[in-house]
Amino acid sequence: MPTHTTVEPRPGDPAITPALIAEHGLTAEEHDRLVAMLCREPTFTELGIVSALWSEHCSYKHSRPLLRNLPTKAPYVLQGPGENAGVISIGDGLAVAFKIESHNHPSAVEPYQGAATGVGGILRDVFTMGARPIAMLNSLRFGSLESPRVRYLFGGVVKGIGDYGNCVGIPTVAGEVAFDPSYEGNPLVNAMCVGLMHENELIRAVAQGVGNPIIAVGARTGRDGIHGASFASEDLSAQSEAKRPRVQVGDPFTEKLLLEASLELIRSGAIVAIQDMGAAGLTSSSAEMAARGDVGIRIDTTLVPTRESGMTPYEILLSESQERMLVVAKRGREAEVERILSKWDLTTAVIGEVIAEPVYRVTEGERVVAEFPGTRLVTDCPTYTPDAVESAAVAGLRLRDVSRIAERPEERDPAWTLEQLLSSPTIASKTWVYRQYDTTVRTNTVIGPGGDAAVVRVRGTDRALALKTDCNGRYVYLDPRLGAQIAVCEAARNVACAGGRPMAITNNLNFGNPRKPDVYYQLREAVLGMGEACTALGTPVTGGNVSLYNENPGGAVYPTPVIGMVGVIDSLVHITASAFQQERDAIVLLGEPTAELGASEYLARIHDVVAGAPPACPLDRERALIDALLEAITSGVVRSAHDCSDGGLAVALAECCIMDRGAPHGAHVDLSAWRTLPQRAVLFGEAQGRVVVTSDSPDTVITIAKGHGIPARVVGHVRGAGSPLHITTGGAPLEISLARLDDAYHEAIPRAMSRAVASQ
Amino acid sequence: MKFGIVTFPASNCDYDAYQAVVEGLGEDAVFLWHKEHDLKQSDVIILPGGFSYGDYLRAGAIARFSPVMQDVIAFAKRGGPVLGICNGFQIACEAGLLPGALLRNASLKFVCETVQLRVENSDTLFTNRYERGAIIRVPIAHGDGRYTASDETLDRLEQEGRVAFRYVGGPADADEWWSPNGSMRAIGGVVNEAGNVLGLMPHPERAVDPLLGSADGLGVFESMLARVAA
Amino acid sequence: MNRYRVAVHITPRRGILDPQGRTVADALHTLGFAAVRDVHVGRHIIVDVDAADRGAAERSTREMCERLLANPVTEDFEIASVEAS
Amino acid sequence: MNRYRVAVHITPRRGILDPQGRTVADALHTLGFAAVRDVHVGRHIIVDVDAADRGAAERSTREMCERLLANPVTEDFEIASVEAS
Ligand SMILES: Nc1ncnc2c1ncn2[C@@H]1O[C@H](COP(=O)(O)OP(=O)(O)O)[C@@H](O)[C@H]1O
Ligand SMILES: [Mg+2]
Repeated sequence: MPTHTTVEPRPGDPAITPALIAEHGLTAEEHDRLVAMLCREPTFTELGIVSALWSEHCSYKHSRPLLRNLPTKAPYVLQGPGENAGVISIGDGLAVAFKIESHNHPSAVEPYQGAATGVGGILRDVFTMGARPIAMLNSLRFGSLESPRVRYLFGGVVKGIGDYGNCVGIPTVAGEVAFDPSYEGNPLVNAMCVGLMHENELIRAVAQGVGNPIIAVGARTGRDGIHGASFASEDLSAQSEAKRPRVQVGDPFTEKLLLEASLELIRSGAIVAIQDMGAAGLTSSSAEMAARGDVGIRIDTTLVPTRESGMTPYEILLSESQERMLVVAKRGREAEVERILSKWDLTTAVIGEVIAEPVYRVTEGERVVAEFPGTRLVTDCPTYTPDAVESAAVAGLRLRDVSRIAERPEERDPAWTLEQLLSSPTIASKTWVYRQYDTTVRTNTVIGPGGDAAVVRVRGTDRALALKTDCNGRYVYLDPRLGAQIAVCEAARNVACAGGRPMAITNNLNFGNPRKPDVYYQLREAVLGMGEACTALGTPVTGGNVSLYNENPGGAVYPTPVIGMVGVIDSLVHITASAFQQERDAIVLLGEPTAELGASEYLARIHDVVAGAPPACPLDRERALIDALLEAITSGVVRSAHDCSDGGLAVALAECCIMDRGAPHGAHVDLSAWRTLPQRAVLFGEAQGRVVVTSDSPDTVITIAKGHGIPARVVGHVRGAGSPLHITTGGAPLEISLARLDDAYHEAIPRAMSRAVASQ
Repeated sequence: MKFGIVTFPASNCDYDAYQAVVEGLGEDAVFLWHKEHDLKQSDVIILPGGFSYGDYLRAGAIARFSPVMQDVIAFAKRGGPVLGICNGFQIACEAGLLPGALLRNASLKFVCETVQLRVENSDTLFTNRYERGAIIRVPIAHGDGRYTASDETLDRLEQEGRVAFRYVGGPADADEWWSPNGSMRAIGGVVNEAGNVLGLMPHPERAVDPLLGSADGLGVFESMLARVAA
Repeated sequence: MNRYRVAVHITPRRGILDPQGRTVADALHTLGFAAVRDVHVGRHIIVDVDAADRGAAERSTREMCERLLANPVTEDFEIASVEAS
Repeated sequence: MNRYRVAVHITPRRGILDPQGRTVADALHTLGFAAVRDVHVGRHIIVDVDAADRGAAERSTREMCERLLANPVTEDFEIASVEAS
């Protein structure tokens, strides 16, 4: 048994008082737990370490018990949750590493740097697994574009994502953006990275081998992002307080060098493990690597290269300076490591080693400033299962009968309604966004942003990856369990529309304060719903991220469990576009309209109503739909496929007409088969499980669909660019020129963004 | 024929150029490291796209002082063919291999899309496999692509047939000048006086495979092959 | 109303990483300027503005800096000069 | 050797389109600063350099501008100040 060492307080550090403990976010019970672990009071440095590692961000203390419910296994899953990124095998000895990460709070303060550093962090999570990043995605939520501050945040976030990814040279190929007042003041910025590697290059961040040196690599450590509180002490004077910047600045140039150097290091075989110094910096990276390897380590903070003089161990351990990595090298091969890093002009320093003694020990020169027994620092952190109670107000909203909401007079012309929906910023084209992203670098992007999923080919094979992020926060708000199921199904449907077999997901749980029972209820139900959908679709969860406390003065944001889906397209010939391709092709609808209107964009945009139950989403039917669609695609009878989501069937059809601005098509559609349903539900209801397919062999498509028990019927034909979109239903026909559709869909966001921004 | 592709710190289209040469064209390519004075007997040098030195200060400003650039400049002065793509164009301008400068896009935004280019001169080392006036589709992806030079310089470039490519495809007319970045006279690519250095903002190396939407960029590489190998 | 030319300096806030400054300093060293200790790259903005007097010109430019010209989180600004023009 | 802080202004050459200046001016108008007539955006570079005296600090910074900091094709530079630090 390890003996419990005494660690003398470091001269100049503040005394441990209840106030200081509280400022570090530790509850009284957590403090007792810490004292029990140490068999003494912690030092100031130890308190800092624990406050970081037991923070929600690092410890998942409110979500870990829930996450155990998620399906994580499949024969092709090489690495599930727990590592820097999940990894799946895609055959031919190749594997894909992928992970999503949030940077919501930093982006609320400084949108450009907050988003940029989010991209930087997720890139590092992927390349430290040994994978070369090949694609980036994102998922963004903002308040209303009517607000100049929101325009400032939106513009800054998009530029931050673009500038960072573009510089590193990774194409940003897909994503989603939605706008809703619930995100006012607390935008969501989630970034996902996908990397490719040979299976045998997979490296895990597990420290091993007594005597192996621990090396800090990359940017010098500054005082950025040290959370702690505003305590007075000699070292942490008001002056150093002022020097402590509130935001971290990203340096994509250094990141690119780190990327190349890390991959070269991993391939050299000279290292045992490598990990990003992300949240809680050196502390969490070193403690986590030690815990995974069940080894002891020793770190001397005086050996860490710093940007400023006079940094204390506390500051060095907790700094969140960007573009830094921690490497465990093989003893005796330090020179090789050093040579590779200096080739890429990166700073390196040996700052410690793996030790036989089972302790986590930090010294400042000779003086021990922190010491924890074994790996208990990581393994002993508390978990909580708070009360969960659904908000009565939300339950009431869900039960509201929205079919009784009277139509507005303008709706007598359904073209007006369609135009309103297409120009809703949540639905409108996001070209304004992704035109700022390099989508074609690395020359593998077969389908970039603009359709359903993005498609990135895998060089040297006949395969490609289909990728998409998705979540409708309004659905999750009104029914967390169902909403999360729909998020998974929508992502899978998007992937399948491109021709991809959905394989696995990563996810980002963006929720409010979990100590509020209604928020914890949302979290619990959403995790359960996500797990159920993943089980039904056979897409295990290989990792993810939890971002809680997303609140603004008006309450929590919509619960937003963003799904990042990876699918595999087995042959390049099966890559399928979303837009209409060819005049005279038959338009086939897989699945059927229903009378459902609840939780729709239609109600929100046209009636300013957020209520009703989200559309039903039977999981077996979703699975059958995907199977049917993929069978049709692999049979070679599908020319285009686009799923119905926000705005319903009319919006999906309109998008098929005009999403490809260079090659628009008209269409003639007859939906009178469903004339018994309310017309607005047929056109704008968001019934799940539907895909608009075009084909020159509609009979084959229909036969395949029926074979899977999926209703299918020919609803119209594709016309030329001179024809309008014409839809007959039971009621007033909808006819609208392509020019009007184009203007509504493509100009809405540029128009909104041409108005002034304000940073205050 | 051997293409030497320079890797500067934070070049990121070096690999794409390599693939275009090796897979698209079927020729040899080697990477040249920015710290070394070694062109490895390359017949042609490519300065690829990317963000050398983070594009800090000005795109291409720092890269031009890389050790390898001294050799590239000497190679160009001896008449060796040099192709500068995107960041490579910026570096070539900063190094004085080409006239003018590439400033921040007029929109102040990075712009990524596929544009149409008109081949303005099909007699150059880099364009001889195109028809004069041909319109090709090639991706762009840059934040600093606004070609700028004095009026005298621009007049001279036009008189000497040194404008290799122009952006066209205005909303009304496919043949109309239309610059996505605010370039003066919609210039997308220029050659030097001796005709052996081409700089262009669009990425021909990203347009060598119909699967990705266009193979129109291959002509640039084929043109070089036709002249240099001959 | 008179016309004034106000010059503003906007600089990265101290303590915040300035990768651009560092990279330029490194480049200057490589070029042989060994005596360079540090470099910071900021913006120099010239605003031509009509105002009743110098003081008003300065006050209004200061407000422009606070609301738009400078990033309040990462940058500091300073009114470098106000000249009648 | 003494330490000097040299400030350099780098401005777009007159006659060259300055979209950044124009965009900033437009944005200021939209924010209600109607009295703004014109805006120009350049770079403000601070170089901390060791030199024997002010003159030497200035000369060496001038050389840095000529070789790296300013683009001779499109930009003008000016040494704005040299201060002992
Ligand atoms: N932030 C973004 N970054 C990149 N691409 C985006 C972004 N937002 C939307 N897109 C792209 O725009 C298209 C439409 O997105 P979305 O409306 O989310 O599609 P869907 O309804 O099929 O989920 C997709 O191709 C998507 O990848
Ligand atoms: Mg879709």
